[in-house]
Amino acid sequence: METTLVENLPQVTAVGVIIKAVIILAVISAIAGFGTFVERKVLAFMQRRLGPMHVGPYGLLQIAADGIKLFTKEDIIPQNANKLIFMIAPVITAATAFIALSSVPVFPDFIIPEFIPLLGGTFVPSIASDLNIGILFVLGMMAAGLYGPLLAGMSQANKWGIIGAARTAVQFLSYEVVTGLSILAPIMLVGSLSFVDFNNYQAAGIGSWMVWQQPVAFVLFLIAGFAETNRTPFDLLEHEAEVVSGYATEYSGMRWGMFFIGEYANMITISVIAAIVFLGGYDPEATLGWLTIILKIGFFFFLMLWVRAAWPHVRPDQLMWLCWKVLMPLAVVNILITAIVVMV
Amino acid sequence: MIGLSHYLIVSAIIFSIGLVGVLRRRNLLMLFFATEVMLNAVNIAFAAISHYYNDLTGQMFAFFIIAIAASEVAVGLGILIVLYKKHGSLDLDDLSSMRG
Amino acid sequence: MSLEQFKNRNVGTQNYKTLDLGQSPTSGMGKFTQVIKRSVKGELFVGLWVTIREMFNALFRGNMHTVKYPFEKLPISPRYRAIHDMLRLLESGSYRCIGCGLCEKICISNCISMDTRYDENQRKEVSEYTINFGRCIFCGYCAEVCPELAIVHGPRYENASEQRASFSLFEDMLTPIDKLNLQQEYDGFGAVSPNADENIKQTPLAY
Amino acid sequence: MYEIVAFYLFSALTIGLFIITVMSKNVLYAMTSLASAMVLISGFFFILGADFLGVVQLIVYVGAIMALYSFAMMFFDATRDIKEKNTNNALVFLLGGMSALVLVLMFSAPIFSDSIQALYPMHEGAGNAQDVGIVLFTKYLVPFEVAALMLLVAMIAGIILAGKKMDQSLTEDMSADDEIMIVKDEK
Repeated sequence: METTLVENLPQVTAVGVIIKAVIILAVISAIAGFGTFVERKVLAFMQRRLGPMHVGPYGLLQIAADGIKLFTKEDIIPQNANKLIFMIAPVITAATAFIALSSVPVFPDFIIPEFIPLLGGTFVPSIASDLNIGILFVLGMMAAGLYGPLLAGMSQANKWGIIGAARTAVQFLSYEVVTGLSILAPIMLVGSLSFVDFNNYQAAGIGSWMVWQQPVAFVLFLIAGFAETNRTPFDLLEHEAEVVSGYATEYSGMRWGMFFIGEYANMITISVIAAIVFLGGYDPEATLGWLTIILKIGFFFFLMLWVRAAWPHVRPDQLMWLCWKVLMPLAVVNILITAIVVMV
Repeated sequence: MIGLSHYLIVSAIIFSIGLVGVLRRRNLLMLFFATEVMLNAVNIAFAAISHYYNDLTGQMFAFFIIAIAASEVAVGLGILIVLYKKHGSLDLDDLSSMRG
Repeated sequence: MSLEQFKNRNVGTQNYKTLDLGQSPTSGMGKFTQVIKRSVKGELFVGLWVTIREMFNALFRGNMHTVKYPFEKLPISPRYRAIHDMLRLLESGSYRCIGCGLCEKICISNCISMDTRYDENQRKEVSEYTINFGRCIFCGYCAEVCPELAIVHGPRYENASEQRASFSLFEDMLTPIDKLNLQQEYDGFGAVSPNADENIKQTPLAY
Repeated sequence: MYEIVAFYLFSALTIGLFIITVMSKNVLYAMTSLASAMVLISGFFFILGADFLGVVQLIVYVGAIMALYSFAMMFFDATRDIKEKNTNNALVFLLGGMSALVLVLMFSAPIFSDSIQALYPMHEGAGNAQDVGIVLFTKYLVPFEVAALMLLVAMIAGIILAGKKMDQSLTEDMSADDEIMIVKDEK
């Protein structure tokens, strides 16, 4: 993958890519940790509570406390579990989430200033690997991400885990269809699979945003994104009220934490895709152009928390009904109409 | 430099692994897995040939192989479930009721 | 509130409201129209609006409902029945308990134990008085039966302690002598209520 | 340089994982190694410049086909080893080895044939996805539609095969279900 990248963009060096990868890993991990804090705070505010307040000012150091707790907790592996798979599963979730982020433009291009020894003057690209099929790659990696919960549930010799794994397979497989089909209509309009082309297509301002042309696709993508990131209205994989904790029942410590980091990284990925594909993305010319996309990503992230505070869960049969009888026909009809419009 | 032969050798090795699996396994699910291994080996060969001859036909065939694998899994899983309902096992030796 | 209202245990016959959910549709078309109706009616957006409204109310209008408990405590009812307080006489500062033993007798969980003796002035004094808070059910009978209003229920409801001896001794429950000025007369369950005079019916002199 | 490292890494890992798939007694190990090897094969496709094929491999093979297999695996206890009689191991290995030899010869044949011309050459500049799309919807339109039809037929077949007695439990015996039915009827 890196070979094609180096061929495509001559000014990008391997060092720059590695720096970018490290930045993504570090920053997104930190944001994922911070996301838990934001989620608690927002949910608390919406329930007129204060949320975490004790550790640090306004509870800001709660992340550190959580991290210490997760790292020092006993790492329990059940006796009858398939130990190797049990240990690998959370890594799959986290790894696929971060690999998906590698082809998403998250941070701006920048050049490391000259005064820093060794790395001075290195160009760090905005996308770690600028595949010209970026969107499909992200969707594919998120599809591969279903193995985390699936293997976790199947390896732990626990009936709740098996139910969680079955729900993983059903939910992710079904909603991948909706994600792909809903994003197909914008792809047809733009005629490219690259995030950069999407961004350039909508560069003319708010009026040219994809939302106005493809409102149905936008809504469908959001719904499917909620299902793919296992967020609340479709939080059936680890729904405490039904299956104790679903696939994560037997997990503790940092292995459980890795599921969490993966989930939050996936939330960020879905937010970034929604922001770039539907809400105009970033503005490469303006100096503060990157602030706009961060605001958009923040809006989608907040929307996920907001929805969690407001809406109830659905039943698994309702979830399948929604996917196959409502969303998928809508997506197909949307594609058909878009195709007719594009052709005519 | 990596040439076409490298890819073809890897593909052949993987194909023979799949073949060994098909010959060796008795469990129906494992047989399906071995079949997938063979299909993937062929896919690698097609993609490599397509790359080194600068021709898209290989990739086209790889797509169709993936489509075939997808339909295989749909029908195969149906058969798997029916057999499991009927016999309570997926072992081919248990399923051979016509041996007389 | 009259006594009858307290004694009425027929919860089912009280005026509860029953929700009129209507008939759930059985036909496919009916289900479809129900989904369409519910989607178009925007009930989901009402939910979103309510949560965001509560968030803004909480953040900017001071409607936050959190009580940071160990640091701030809600005022509790004066008639709350928590850990007992032994009161002192305001005039002399000596404790009110006369050692009659009524509380020990009436205690239904048998958790009060007391011992008395005569001191050098031939006055009865309480030599030992403990309440086993592991057994106490905080029924309030002891406070109600006390003729001297010596034992009352105080507002101290944090019962956790490192040792159970730490708050069950007489001296611990007794109002500290230096805080005598803070002792309130109407302080807990079993004390005379402020409108006691109005409630007392005069016994006719003929009896 | 990258290509060489990536090729050897990927091929070593793929072959190892496929051997695990074929040899493992545990169905969960087999499934996991197969799925991860397929991810690595998509890596091969990326090295070979077949980006779209790689992504299709990821989405369809890894995301859908293997997930369906694992869904079928829910019927068994995945943590338990499967018992199967392996007869004639030597013969199997001999046959496998021989067919491998034949395959090597077969696959090496095109290397010596220089006269092969590219029928549908890739275009420089155009992305792989565009190229694939153009060829797929012009020259290969009929096979494409046939493949779509085949998928539809397979889907219907799968639904009919698996869904015929969907109301029956796979794990419990039928008599228990009958009792439940009777109770329901009386009510």
